[in-house]
Amino acid sequence: MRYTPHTPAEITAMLEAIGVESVAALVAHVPAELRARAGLTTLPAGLDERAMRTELAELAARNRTDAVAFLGAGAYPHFIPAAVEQLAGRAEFATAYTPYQPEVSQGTLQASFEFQSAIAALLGMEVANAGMYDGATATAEAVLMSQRLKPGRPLVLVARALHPQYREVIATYLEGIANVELVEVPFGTDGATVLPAPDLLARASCLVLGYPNFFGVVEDLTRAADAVHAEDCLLVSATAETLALPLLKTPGAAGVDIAVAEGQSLGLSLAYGGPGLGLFTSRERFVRNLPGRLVGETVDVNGRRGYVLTLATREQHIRRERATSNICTNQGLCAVQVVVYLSLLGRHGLAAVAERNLRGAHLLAERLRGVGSLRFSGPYFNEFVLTLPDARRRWQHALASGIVAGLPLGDAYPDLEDALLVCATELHDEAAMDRLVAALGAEASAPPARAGAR
Amino acid sequence: MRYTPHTPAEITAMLEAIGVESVAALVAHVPAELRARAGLTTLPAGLDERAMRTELAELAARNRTDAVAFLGAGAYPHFIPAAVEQLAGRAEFATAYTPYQPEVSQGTLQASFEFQSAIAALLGMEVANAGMYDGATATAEAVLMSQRLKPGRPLVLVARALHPQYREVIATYLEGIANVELVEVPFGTDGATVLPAPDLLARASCLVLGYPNFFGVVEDLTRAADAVHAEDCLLVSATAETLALPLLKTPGAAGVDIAVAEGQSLGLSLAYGGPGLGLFTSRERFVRNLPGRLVGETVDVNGRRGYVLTLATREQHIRRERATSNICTNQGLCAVQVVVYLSLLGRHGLAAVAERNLRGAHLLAERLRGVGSLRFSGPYFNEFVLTLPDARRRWQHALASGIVAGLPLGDAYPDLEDALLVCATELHDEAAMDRLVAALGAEASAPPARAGAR
Amino acid sequence: MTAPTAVLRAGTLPEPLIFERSTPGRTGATCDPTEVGGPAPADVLPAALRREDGLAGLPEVSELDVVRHFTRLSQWNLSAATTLYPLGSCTMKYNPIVNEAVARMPGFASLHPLVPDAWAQGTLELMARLADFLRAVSGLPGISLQPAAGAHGELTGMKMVRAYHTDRGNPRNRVLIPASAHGTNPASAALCGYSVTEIPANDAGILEVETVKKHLGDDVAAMMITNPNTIGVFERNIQVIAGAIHEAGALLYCDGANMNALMGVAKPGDMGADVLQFNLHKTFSTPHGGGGPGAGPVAVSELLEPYLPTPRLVRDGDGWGWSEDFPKAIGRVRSFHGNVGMLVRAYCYMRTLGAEGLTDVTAMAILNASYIRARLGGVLPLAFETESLHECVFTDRELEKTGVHTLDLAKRLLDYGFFAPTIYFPLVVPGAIMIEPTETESKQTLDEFIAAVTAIVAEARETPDVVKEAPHATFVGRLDETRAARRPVLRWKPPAPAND
Amino acid sequence: MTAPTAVLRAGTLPEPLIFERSTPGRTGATCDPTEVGGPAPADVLPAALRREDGLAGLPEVSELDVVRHFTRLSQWNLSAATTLYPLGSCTMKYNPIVNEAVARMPGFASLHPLVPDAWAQGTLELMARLADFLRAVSGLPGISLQPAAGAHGELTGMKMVRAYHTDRGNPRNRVLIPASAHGTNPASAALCGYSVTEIPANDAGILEVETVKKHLGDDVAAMMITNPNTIGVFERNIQVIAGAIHEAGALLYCDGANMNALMGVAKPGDMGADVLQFNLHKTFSTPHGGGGPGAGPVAVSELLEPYLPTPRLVRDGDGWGWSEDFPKAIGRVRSFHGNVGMLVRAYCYMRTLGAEGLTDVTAMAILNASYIRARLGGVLPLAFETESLHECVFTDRELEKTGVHTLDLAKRLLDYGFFAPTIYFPLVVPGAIMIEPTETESKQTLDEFIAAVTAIVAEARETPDVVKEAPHATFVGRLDETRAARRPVLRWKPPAPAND
Ligand SMILES: Cc1ncc(COP(=O)(O)O)c(C=O)c1O
Ligand SMILES: Cc1ncc(COP(=O)(O)O)c(C=O)c1O
Repeated sequence: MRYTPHTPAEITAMLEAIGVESVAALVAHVPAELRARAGLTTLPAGLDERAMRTELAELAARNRTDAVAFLGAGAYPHFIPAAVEQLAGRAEFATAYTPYQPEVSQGTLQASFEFQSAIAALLGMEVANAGMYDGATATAEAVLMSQRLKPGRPLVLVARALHPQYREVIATYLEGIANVELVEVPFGTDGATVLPAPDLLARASCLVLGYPNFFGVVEDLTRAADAVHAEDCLLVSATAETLALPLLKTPGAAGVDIAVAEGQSLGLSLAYGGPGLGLFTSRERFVRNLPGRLVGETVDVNGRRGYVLTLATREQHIRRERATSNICTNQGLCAVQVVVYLSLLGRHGLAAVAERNLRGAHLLAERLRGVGSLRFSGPYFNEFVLTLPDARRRWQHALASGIVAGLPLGDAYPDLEDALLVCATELHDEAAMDRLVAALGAEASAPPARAGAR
Repeated sequence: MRYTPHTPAEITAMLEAIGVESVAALVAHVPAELRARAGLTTLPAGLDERAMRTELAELAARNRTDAVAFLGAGAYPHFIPAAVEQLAGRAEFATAYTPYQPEVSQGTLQASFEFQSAIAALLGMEVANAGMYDGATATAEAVLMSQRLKPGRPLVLVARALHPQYREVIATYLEGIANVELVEVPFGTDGATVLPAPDLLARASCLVLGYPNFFGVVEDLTRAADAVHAEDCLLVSATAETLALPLLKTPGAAGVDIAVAEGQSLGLSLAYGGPGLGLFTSRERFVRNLPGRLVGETVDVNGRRGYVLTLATREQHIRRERATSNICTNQGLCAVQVVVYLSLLGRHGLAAVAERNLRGAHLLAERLRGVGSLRFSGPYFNEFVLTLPDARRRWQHALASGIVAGLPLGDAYPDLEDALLVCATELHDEAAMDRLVAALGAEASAPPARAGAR
Repeated sequence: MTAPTAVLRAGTLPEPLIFERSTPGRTGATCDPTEVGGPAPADVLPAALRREDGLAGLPEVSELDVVRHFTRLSQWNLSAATTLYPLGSCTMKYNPIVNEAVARMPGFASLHPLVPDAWAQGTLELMARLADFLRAVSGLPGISLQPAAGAHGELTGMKMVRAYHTDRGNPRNRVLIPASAHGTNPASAALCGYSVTEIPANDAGILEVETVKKHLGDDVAAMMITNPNTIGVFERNIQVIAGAIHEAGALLYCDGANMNALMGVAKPGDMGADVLQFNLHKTFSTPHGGGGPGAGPVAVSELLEPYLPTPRLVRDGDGWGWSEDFPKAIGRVRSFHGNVGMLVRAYCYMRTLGAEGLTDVTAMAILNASYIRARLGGVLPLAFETESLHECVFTDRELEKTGVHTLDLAKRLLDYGFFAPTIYFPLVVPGAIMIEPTETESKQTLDEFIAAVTAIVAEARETPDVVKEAPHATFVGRLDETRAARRPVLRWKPPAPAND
Repeated sequence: MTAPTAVLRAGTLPEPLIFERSTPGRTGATCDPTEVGGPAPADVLPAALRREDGLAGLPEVSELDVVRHFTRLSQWNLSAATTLYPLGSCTMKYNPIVNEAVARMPGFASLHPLVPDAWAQGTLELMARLADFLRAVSGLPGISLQPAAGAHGELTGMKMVRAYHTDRGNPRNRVLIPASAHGTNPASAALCGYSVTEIPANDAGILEVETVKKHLGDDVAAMMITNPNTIGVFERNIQVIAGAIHEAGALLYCDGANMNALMGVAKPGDMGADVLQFNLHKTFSTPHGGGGPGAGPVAVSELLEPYLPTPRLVRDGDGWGWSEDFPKAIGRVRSFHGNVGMLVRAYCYMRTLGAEGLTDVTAMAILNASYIRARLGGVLPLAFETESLHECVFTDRELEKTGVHTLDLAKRLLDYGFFAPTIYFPLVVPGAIMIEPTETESKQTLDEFIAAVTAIVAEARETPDVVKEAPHATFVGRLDETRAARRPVLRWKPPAPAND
């Protein structure tokens, strides 16, 4: 068999050592009715490696990854230098598990410690954990952590301009948690969140803002932090496009209490939305309330520096139903990959790539001016909301010429039915932009039709 | 700069330590006229990684690797399991050099020793070296070695059915070597080489046969060895399709003195013909006459087994103009890749893949029977010569439908103008065969036109 | 310069933190930000929103620095690709290299999750087929591929349990969980607002029907059972227990982390399971990645299908599409559609092995564990004598008498070149040593491992200090975990603080 | 079981030969030979031509066995990806990972060499552009990309020299080669039927015009000069020497292995070179692969263009094609068109760096070597005080007095985690220590290396045995090379002989 090594002679020898007649005898104690029905009858026969690759290549070819998509909205196409996957993918990183034996896991542990350090620096926060599933679950965990830190408060305030999927996940996670009400906070004409009134804040454990928010708009976290802290509430920021942070005031500098983010932009491929990586940071004094794994520095018996999993008493395998989270397997290798990316680009490369994004998106917005208009006046990074008459049909029209002209917002925001969320990164050159402008603009003179295909 | 790490401050500090004012001062002693003309003015400006990949992807796309080619003729398309390149490509193998310091090169050295062992076993020969550039140069070196072993002999006999490129390389290598004449030995109607008369053999240092030969035909090496040895001449076999050997009597068992081969079939990609790998094996008593590197077993100061480069007194860095060859850098990583492939398929997998090749090629020959006929009656492995009227034009016609119907033989063998050398490996399934038959056969009923496009 | 033996130990190269390799101004990969037009950041971002620290605290290194750094670090890990990694309950089997190559094909890796469904038919078809495979293995009809790991699948499953009961008027408030369960079980139940009642097993390590019945009541929402349980023993009363649970109006949650023991042997659906999570990174061989990413799809009975997370994959003409049209759904448990890259790998694995291969996986996993159990049975006492399947659990009950504990034995195994078994879990076994060899290990490797454990037990009697002071031959010696927890140092800090 | 410290040394796992892992009947990857119809081998191959040993002596292992085996082995190497590898004359610079990825793209990697030219235009265009780049760097108009390595390029070049002279009626019979030349130079000349006259340099390590003139004559076919020479010194008389050579009707062969020192500094064409080989695996960063594959393109002056190997790449309409139509050509020096996979990598490298980047490469290579030279100048005596470029050569003249030789210093450097410099080459320097750091090394790394050499020289005085018995910290200790040569064991042999 493909991955099972024993020869018949070895199996016989092993059965003899065990003292049974056959492999079947080893499962004879499983109830016979169960065994009788256990055949994997609906599974196909196996394939050798060549045939399997042929089949998978055929499936891959059914996906259209050749075309130009101006899609962000929580998953961002960025260039990944070849060294990133090559290094993170080394077998010793990829096929180890949670470093329960630190003496033979220093590779994973030091890389995780470096990851925590780099993420804390990137977000300007005091501590970072070793990673969560994704940005959305990290945000939900931040809300749960806020609830632990402010246990009496009956409200959780979430910006309507936060990524809709993040809001949905928060809702799923809060369901069944007694006495918490989720309140949505509206946005203004600049696309930024209108800060809630003090009385609302006073009853809330936290306010959650996107940074940049779903519309690409950069919220003023400093103002928000002042307002929120005045009512002893916590400010949570959630960043989906983490590559914006090299240019933006850090959550830490703005006074955010818990800053979470999606790490996909930092060297992880899109892969149809996963695996990504949840980044989770907070103030140092909250550390014993953090969810997820933490790696800490220590020394060995000879005084040599080394790294271990630490503060595990927060975690499920020790604390069980009183743990800060149920998370066990996290996204370890993605964290290694992210720290490789952050190292390779480094301080200066990150700033350069971020600037390239900002320049390109603003150039595109400029070029689209004849086709539509910017819906919001707030500052943005590499993503913006374009309103144009008959948006849905025009979007369909562009699609027919192989261009995804951003994300139509009408499904998630019925009040933005005429709007597209458009993203341009360093992968979008001017030629691609011209194609988008042409595809959306081609119809600009045609009479707008009602009821475009959805 | 992309791969040079120094910051301006570091450069200043280093110049200070050196005691010069500028980097330019370090080359001031190079004649000024040379420096003045040294600018790389015709080179383009550099590109960042993203732009470079875009350009190279565009170039790669200009190659047609999607279509079906029934091409062998010295380079064979075979399936390479993913583990092969992954393991051989590990940075520690790929970025080391010739293991001059064996204590920190045991990875390369043990793998090379295993390579030598596996190649010797595969060819049934007593010793193998660590590899040559390719099958053609290995063949030329085998001829030179024969000349060293039989110094008086004025002739080198080379089968006309040996790969034409191998013959050309022998000719190039022999040019300027005093008093040696190259004599071509014809083939018979079975496609096998007609053994030269004893008086010719008696004046020759060696007879070189392809195994299988260029027409895919399996020569009878045992008979050849008997005839050759009767005249104290040496028999050299040269195998281009080494994946045939799991099914064929080994050169060693047949009595061959020096057996060389091309290793590309054993896990190396086609890469437009290189890098491949020359395999070089011989009788043990010739070992001090071998060209190329040899790895041998030894022990360290603690009696622990280890491996080193050995018998280096044959080589250019010690023996200089009296070395057995001028080879220095060989194809080390290809040898590692080949031994990974041989290990992964192993005794049984190799036999299975070889059998799959033989079956497929014979099936194809069968299906082509209506379209043309086999030119030669000798046994073959995965390649055969098909004759058909108006071969060149039919081949062009197939090409237009995206099929390379083998290699037209007329250029190399004017007497085989009506013949195609057709190869089918495990990568050619029955659907591909049907396409070939259809493409070549479509015209079978049409009246043959004269003077097809070449 | 430091004495070299401290610098370099037998070929293992030292390496500082990446930050300690930094030089101000040095950079690896970069790009020209002005290669397109467009305004500078300062022209469009108000000063109050701009970053001011110049990214201090991030590395400033060359590409070669990065390559050397992470290549060296990688060599400090033991891993399944380098040695036996017999972590019980974790199923550290061989992770086929080809699956990595497939997952990295641009057709899969570069697909944006929000492209129109018509542009993603390859991935959607793969997901649909994978769901079918998981149906076949679990015997349950409803599948969601969304959860990111086992615990996330548990959370998803228990959210569905809650939704089911809520739908029937009362979410109930208790969940029964065996004492031997993995910590994620109670933690997941608690995250869903349930309190946990711990259920003891009998002396044979098996759940008794009567014990379960005693704790059942109309306040019980579900029981979470791992089968085979964490001592590797098949819960042979599972069907009767399932009946009792259902009779009480509760649901049976099966923790599917141990599916490696069940393919071709028994299906959770047949046992009476209502909901189950898979750990694709265990049973279906996606690499563990030093702690993830994994994938934790859930399978449910018809009863729970309406509650599956949205969006759900539905037929759309000849192809597939996403639908939110399930009013009773618990909603999303994460962004987008799951750890799709891992789903691709798991699909490759299942497709390669097929029905016969997967059945063989289980048979050989059980054979290997049984062989270790038989051969080590005389060396260490088993936690339970009951027949076990894919893993076996020993205790340090006897070993202790030499002063050597489970932890010491684990550390000493590292000297022999093996990763250690899972230790001190399950909690019900004092000094547990939980060994899961998996089916991909050869007899030779098992024999070497058995010889190592045997040698260490002998050492414990003869030279116990050698064991208690282990490991001796690893890159670092035993690490001080207490110090790490007492004075947590959780990050490197730039010499000059970055943000104030 | 063996004592663990011998088994596992600081994280480095032991591993037997792959053959010693075999079990009869075990197999890794395989395929179903009957998936197509067609006859069995025995039906079509006569018995006398069939293999009879069942491939005895080849491995019988599982895929996991193979993965663990080669992963472990790889960790026993030091390499440029893990540490400074300052092998003089070998230019062990950083090998960019992205170039590996490009070379493995199916469009390049899966192209058969005999497809019609129209189907290979991407590769042909790349080869044509690479040839242009090499023209720009060398200042010579004719290029062949066929040779597989430096020595193969030398052979090719000298064959052209011979063809040139033969064409003029007399191949001549001597080649002048400096005593400091690499061994491949005389070996290549000899392979072309030439005898070699060794030319000494002056006390400054430089060739004198008069010395060369003394040896020139109408029997001299060529002189082979490495510039900068193997002590890293630029042959400042090169133009005058070239004139003298040409005056004698001979040709100037330039060994281009040291082009890393010349980009933006001087072009061989301007020096008077008629023919030169490049070592792409040195100057242009294709990975050395533990000894190859490399690539050794040749560049020639107009005089030699007619003799370039065939086939040659020629314009064909808008594209490129192969032509054999060069009657004076020396013919082929290998099959197909060269180590094309390596040409792809070299192209990527040159395209990435461009004119400015390649000029910087040379400048920084010289800076790094000069820095080492300056800093170690007080620690070890230089072989020559003459200004040098990209490498520097020391001697063990002083060190010897402590009983420590170059070999010992080299072995001791391994303990400090560095590969050793090239030693005992060039032969003209007693106990040569030839250091080429390359431009990709950081100042930190150079400082660490300088500190290590300094520490070892101090050890040689204080505790010479520590140095003489080195290495101490490597996976194996100093190996017995004499034994290996005296009783050669060149292969593992199956217990039962395979072929008789
Ligand atoms: C029995 C059992 N259940 C659940 C889990 C949790 O799975 P995950 O780590 O994927 O979240 C584990 C993982 O270790 C386990 O062993
Ligand atoms: C100066 C010099 N010339 C020629 C060569 C031979 O090149 P290759 O090893 O590529 O055959 C070398 C290689 O070490 C060299 O250093």
